[in-house]
Amino acid sequence: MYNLLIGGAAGQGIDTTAAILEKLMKRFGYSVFTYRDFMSRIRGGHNFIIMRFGTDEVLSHSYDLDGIIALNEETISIHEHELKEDGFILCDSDMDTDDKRSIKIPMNDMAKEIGNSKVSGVIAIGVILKLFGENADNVEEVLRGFLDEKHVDVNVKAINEGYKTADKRYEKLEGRFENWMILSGNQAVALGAIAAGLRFYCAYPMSPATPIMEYIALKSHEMGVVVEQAEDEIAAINMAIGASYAGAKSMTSTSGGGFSLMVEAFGLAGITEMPLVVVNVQRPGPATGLPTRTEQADLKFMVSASQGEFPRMVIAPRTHKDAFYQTIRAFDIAERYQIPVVILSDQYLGDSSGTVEPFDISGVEVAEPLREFSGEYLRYRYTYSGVSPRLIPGKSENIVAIDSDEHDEAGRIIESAEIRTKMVDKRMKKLEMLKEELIEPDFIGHDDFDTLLIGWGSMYGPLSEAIDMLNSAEGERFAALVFGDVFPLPDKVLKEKAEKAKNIINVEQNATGQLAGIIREYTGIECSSSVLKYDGRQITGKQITEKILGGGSNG
Amino acid sequence: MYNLLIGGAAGQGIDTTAAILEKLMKRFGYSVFTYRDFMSRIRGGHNFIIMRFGTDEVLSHSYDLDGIIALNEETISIHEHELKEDGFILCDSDMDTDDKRSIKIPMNDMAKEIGNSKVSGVIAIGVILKLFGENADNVEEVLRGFLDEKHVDVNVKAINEGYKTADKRYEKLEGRFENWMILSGNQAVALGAIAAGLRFYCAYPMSPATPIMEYIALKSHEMGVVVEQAEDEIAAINMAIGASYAGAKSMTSTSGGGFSLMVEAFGLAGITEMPLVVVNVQRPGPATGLPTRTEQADLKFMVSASQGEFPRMVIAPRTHKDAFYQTIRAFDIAERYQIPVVILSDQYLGDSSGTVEPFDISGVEVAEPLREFSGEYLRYRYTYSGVSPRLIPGKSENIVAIDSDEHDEAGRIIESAEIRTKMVDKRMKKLEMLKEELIEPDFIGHDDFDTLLIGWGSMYGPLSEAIDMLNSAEGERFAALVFGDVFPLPDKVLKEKAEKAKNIINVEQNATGQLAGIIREYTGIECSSSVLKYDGRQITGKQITEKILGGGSNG
Amino acid sequence: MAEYKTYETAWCPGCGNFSILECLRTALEELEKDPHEVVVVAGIGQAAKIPQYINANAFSGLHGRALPPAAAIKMANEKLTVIVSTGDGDTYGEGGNHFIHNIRRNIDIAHFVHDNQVYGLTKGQASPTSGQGFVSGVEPDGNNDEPLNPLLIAIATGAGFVARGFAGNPKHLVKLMKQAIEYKGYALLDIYQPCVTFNKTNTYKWYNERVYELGDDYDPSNKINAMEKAMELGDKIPIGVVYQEAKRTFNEKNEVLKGGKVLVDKKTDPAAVNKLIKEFI
Amino acid sequence: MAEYKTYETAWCPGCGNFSILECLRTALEELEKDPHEVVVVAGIGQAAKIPQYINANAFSGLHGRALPPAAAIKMANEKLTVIVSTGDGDTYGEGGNHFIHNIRRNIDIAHFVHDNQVYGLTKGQASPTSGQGFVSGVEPDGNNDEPLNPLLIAIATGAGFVARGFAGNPKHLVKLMKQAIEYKGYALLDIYQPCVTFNKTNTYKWYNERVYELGDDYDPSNKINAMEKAMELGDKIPIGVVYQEAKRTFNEKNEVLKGGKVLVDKKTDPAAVNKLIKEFI
Ligand SMILES: Cc1ncc(C[n+]2csc(CCOP(=O)(O)OP(=O)(O)O)c2C)c(N)n1
Ligand SMILES: Cc1ncc(C[n+]2csc(CCOP(=O)(O)OP(=O)(O)O)c2C)c(N)n1
Ligand code: SF4
Ligand code: SF4
Ligand SMILES: [Mg+2]
Ligand SMILES: [Mg+2]
Repeated sequence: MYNLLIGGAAGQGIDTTAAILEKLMKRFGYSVFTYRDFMSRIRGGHNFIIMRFGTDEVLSHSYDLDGIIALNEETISIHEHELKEDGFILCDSDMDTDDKRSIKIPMNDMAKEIGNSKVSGVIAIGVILKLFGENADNVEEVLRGFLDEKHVDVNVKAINEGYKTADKRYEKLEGRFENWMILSGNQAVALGAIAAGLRFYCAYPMSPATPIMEYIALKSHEMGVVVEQAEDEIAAINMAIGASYAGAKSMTSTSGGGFSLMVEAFGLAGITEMPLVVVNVQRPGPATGLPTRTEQADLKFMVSASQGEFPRMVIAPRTHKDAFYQTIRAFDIAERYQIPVVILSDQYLGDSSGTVEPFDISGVEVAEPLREFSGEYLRYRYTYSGVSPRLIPGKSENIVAIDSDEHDEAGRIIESAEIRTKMVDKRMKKLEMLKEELIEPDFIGHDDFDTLLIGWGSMYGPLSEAIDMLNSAEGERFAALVFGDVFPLPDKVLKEKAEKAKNIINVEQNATGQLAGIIREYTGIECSSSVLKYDGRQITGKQITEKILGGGSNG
Repeated sequence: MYNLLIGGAAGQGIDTTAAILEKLMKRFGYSVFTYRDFMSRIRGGHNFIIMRFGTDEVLSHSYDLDGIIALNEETISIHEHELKEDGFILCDSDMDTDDKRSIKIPMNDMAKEIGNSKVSGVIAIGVILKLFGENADNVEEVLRGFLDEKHVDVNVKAINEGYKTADKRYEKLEGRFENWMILSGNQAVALGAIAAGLRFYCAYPMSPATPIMEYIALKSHEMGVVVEQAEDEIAAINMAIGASYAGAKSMTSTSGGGFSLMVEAFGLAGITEMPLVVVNVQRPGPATGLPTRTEQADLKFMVSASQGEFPRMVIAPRTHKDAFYQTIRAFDIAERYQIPVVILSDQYLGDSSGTVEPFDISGVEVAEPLREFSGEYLRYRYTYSGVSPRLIPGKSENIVAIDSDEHDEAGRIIESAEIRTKMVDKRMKKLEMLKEELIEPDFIGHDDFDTLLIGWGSMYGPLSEAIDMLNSAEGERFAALVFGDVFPLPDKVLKEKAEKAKNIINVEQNATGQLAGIIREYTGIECSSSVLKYDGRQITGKQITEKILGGGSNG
Repeated sequence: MAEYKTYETAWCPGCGNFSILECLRTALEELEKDPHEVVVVAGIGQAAKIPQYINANAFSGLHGRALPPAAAIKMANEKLTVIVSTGDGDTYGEGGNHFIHNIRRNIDIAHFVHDNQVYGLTKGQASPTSGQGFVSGVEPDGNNDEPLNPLLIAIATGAGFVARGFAGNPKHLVKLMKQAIEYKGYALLDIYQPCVTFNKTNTYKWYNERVYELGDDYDPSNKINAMEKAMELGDKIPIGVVYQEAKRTFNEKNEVLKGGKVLVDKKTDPAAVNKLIKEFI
Repeated sequence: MAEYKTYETAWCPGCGNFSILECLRTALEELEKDPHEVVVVAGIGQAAKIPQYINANAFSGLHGRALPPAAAIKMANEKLTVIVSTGDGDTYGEGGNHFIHNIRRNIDIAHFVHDNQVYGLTKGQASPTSGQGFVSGVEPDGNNDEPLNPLLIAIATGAGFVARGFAGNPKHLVKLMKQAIEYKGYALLDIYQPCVTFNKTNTYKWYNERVYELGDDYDPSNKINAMEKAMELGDKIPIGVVYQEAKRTFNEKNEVLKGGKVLVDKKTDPAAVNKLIKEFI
């Protein structure tokens, strides 16, 4: 496995460089994981991406660097200490560094010569290809596949120029990922929604969720999706609910601050029993917090947001693959149970790219509302399961009435204590069936473990690496449970494994151990200690390992 | 103890009738508790109030009626069955009822004669005074104290006319409450805020919280409080935060739906460390729900509202007395810890009136922000307690900078992982000291109990009555813990009592047992069963007793 | 008349809402709309109870949030006739931002604002259209804010159909409602609605003394004139269509919807999804 | 100039915000305001970073929510000079409702909207003032909504000071800022601010070709004229004070505040509280 960092100021083209390089490396057979660490600014500052690639699936980042591609000097001073002894620093010849590991190439001058001062980073790609023993012949074909026609030539040229300047240094590893996909978590969610039959998408821009909107907007014609930028998040969710009422599969996405504004309407979906998918790509709060960074501190908020009580589901995608399939499942569950479903992602998963086996939609089935009904139609008819037949307006002769006030079976406002109780019971009843189809957490590691680590969502990658590292040494054995369905909490496997565990440690990207709290509440199972990080940067497998072996857990 | 129901359509003056009668009964020495059951409409429908009065403190309502004052026929048909066998129905002579218990008096004709067709209810008051052996001589003095001058004469006349028509029927009981106050829970909160030094109040109208605004507005000149009706709840809370920043003690109040809109700014108060008091007078949700009714289903929502993590406090006033003193305490804690504090009331407490010993403000002290500071001023200076010196802008030469982004000690935006961690720690640190001053739940009942009931907030009244009833029979012994401070959860007394308990039953006005969940999460203590009601009507002591003795608890 | 009738109303006797409800039923019937082709969307308030009382598809949403779902319903299925009936507080107070931005969207819906210049359901507080000096339980000194002029703001924001009606003139109101429903685009019809319980200033008498119908000689196509007309709020207040302009609607402009395609009838093609999947390889 | 200077900025080189920041510092210095008497309030966005870069009391609130705290700060302490500096998205998008209603309140604050006709910080989406056809990552077909005309809406809503400035004309801008700060009441100054990174339509060049200063012969006191002037958005676009009218401010009208009383200096009298307590007996 190799690990490269590309760093520079915002606006220096790090993102394009990474996008091209990750695509190429995957085409060369590697599994690639690209971590993005960006500041909340458009120009300047210090941004970097870390790209790890290997012949086994790579699911998380690491700070042990084989190489640094420094688009400015600051990158060297900030990251030098993370570079392995035999690593390299690829930088422009003009840069002022005496680090012996540096490979200086006049990339800026070359870029000017090529006629576009912004392609320095792309020249570096050429150098990298050479260093890692790749053949640059197919580059053009790959670029043609995903770059705008007019940008292909200059980039191909830049890569070729860079390629010439260096010598092979690393062994090319033979990977099997050439025909896998590479995409970001946000794109995976967006694509999942499209695959589920998304028809209406409405949102207000907010980091780090905006790329979901961008991808859907890009494909909106092709896929027949109305994409609307709302005046605010309140409008976004209320529009999504309106579209859902009218029979369009609809979704909105945002980050915590935008979700805060959606809270009231989230409850509207609850009482009106409207299928709705809301994506929250978490970033550190409270309030504006750290806009472009990561955290997992909205879990309890999602579980209890909005006044009153109603069934809901919260799914935290764990990987890029999960992000796609769980989004599809969210649409299906939202429709079958007529409830709001939250996809609780985060900046780490959302902005990073991962390599995934091409999504298979052959088995995908997503429930649809009814378009016909015979007999007396009552939108909120009491049923055994709590789910009532859902007609959409205008497609039958029936009237579909829904109400944010407590209502009777016909959807008309009531004040009766008896009907109120029955309606609450009817709605809550759905949880019984839902609980039967929850997906148990993934179990990773030794069957014969001593210590059980517990995490959720994007912690999957770091935790699986940590389990490998922990178990590679002699001594104590480790395993982990990583929850994707977080609410309602699936508890069968948890109870089983917790029984066997000598210690249970929750590993979360927040300050209070929110999943541990929910587990305590719903199962009585107590974590003995926690590893918590809340500085806006995702913990790595190695950091988890050190914390656990060093006993340095806080909890 | 006596128990009267006054019923009729919205707009028939039930509220005025109740307001006069409760005041008079208290002046005659009774402790009075007035329960209000109103529909969400301005005219028509069926509204009623139940007024209980006795010589011991009355803290809750009951449906065992001694008398019904029926302003329309519907009242009789709906409530007859709740009337004791020896009870009475006071109604107009024209009403079509053959209930033997009815006392028919031509109140409508008499009202017309007096010259105001709306005073039928007030005539009934006269009848009631006579029935209950009161002397009507002082009525005028009492009315003059709280009615508009121009309304006194006609009301006095109406009472006197009514008085003449009946005979004494019940023994006058000698109570000691003549010089106590009678007021609603909402008024008690409003008065508490004023006593705490409220300077700025901003809200958007919402049942059942509006009376808080009405009382403060009424006294705004006299007390020097700016009262502003905001364009929406988002503005209301952001204005309150702005005023707090500028040094004005500020508050906003709403119900759950309005709180939903305040969620983002609630987090703003969290990260900017701004003292803020938010009152949520709960009503049944989700969404619009039952606007004029009661529920306790927003607890978990309050505890986790807004993205990210920050210290907060949630206080649920238990009685009218509590509503006053706890509101004052909320202001003090908000300022001392620089955190948002939620007063979590509900329609039951908010709209009902209770008799309270005159509030004593002699010991009241509420913290104030600083107006001077020497040395380098940093708004968010790291301190041992986590609380930094809070200056207000314009009152010293120092600059006060606050930021909804993560920030450094000076309040300026940062992206550093280290500062982020330190700032989260600094904020969360406050909880340690706060936990030391939490108020433990009230313990009611037998020290040697078998079964422990657990409740919070407005469940205090019904639970104390239930404990009396339950313990009045032979056999099992009962006790109850009623929480006022609900978050952070005070756990000393709880742990102590739970240890002794054979059974623990949570009694809550919601469908999921929210306090029980919080207790499980934070203490591991498990309730063995629950009594849950969520039809918008507060449970009575008798209903609790029946549920518990009948084993009819759900949970 | 029976077709559109449903539940008993919970309004006060004499309330202007009764007339508006009747006019709405009449307008829909005269336009020969089938109840199942019509969706009535509202927020929360007295006015917002309209969907409860009319036999049509009904979306009773949140206070202040009627416009967003209404707009989305029309995007999802443009065959539906979408009507928003809601109060002045709902529309211009809590919902002010959606008011402005849905004008910009120019979605083809008819918006009937029951403008009683007061918050009715919550018992009489000043609304954004209440006059200065309006006294209520929460404004004992009288409202100090300048009343908002919905018509003027709507014109200034670019609305293509801006009208005022009066509950006390049902014949005229039915006509306006029909015009608003038939107008292609966002149509604002602000309707003076006496609240007999809480608004003791703007009574039937008050309105009757002031409102006059705009005559045929009035030209609603001149924006500057229309703005001047919208500012006529003194002794004489015009009712009728104050401004009208033909504009392309949201659905006409939207690439996915234009040409009358009904969004909810579209299906996602698995082959197309597979194509997207391949793009990531 | 040093007095009001603080941190390094995070803006793109060439951004119009630099000029606006300099103008604000100059205006405050020329008005001889002490930094501790000034509060700069902002929401979130590129424009909204202003409070970070100026040595004055700073309230960096939530996206879209700058006006409510600013209004309340002025109510709490009218001795403070309150300035709101925030973006077009912040003000007219997320914050649209507060924009309208704070005009109605007429609180004495100066509102500087850095109108780059784009969402800068979130990387270039259309804002409410973006032109039709504006293309972005989330509007690949181009924005379809009609741009909002802030000046016209402000006048229609009753604002007493409505002006437009241009970051590329700092001398004029400083003058306008000073006028806005000195105006007694809510003063809207919408400032054309080129966003060199994301707005490739409304560039320095584009603005320079169009904007012209309103001359002394222009009379800003006539509302209808002013509305017409505000609609002048074609080849020629006026900058300067488009409308001005003297109005009573919130604090002047408010019973508790009028006469210049400073709310935060008031104390609650225990005797008065005891009187209230007695009223309930
Ligand atoms: C978020 C929220 N805030 C406040 C309320 C309370 N509320 C219900 S209706 C209403 C105002 C009604 O006024 P208007 O819209 O003018 O309707 P009217 O009753 O006058 O017809 C308010 C404030 C609510 N339901 N939801
Ligand atoms: C509730 C919420 N929604 C969305 C965002 C994301 N956001 C931050 S700035 C911004 C728009 C900025 O545009 P504008 O106000 O015009 O400022 P500019 O950056 O152009 O100066 C958005 C959408 C946020 N911070 N909070
Ligand atoms: S309160 Fe006013 S608006 Fe509401 S029903 Fe009564 S008269 Fe009509
Ligand atoms: S993105 Fe635009 S507005 Fe933001 S700093 Fe750069 S040029 Fe200025
Ligand atoms: Mg109204
Ligand atoms: Mg902008």
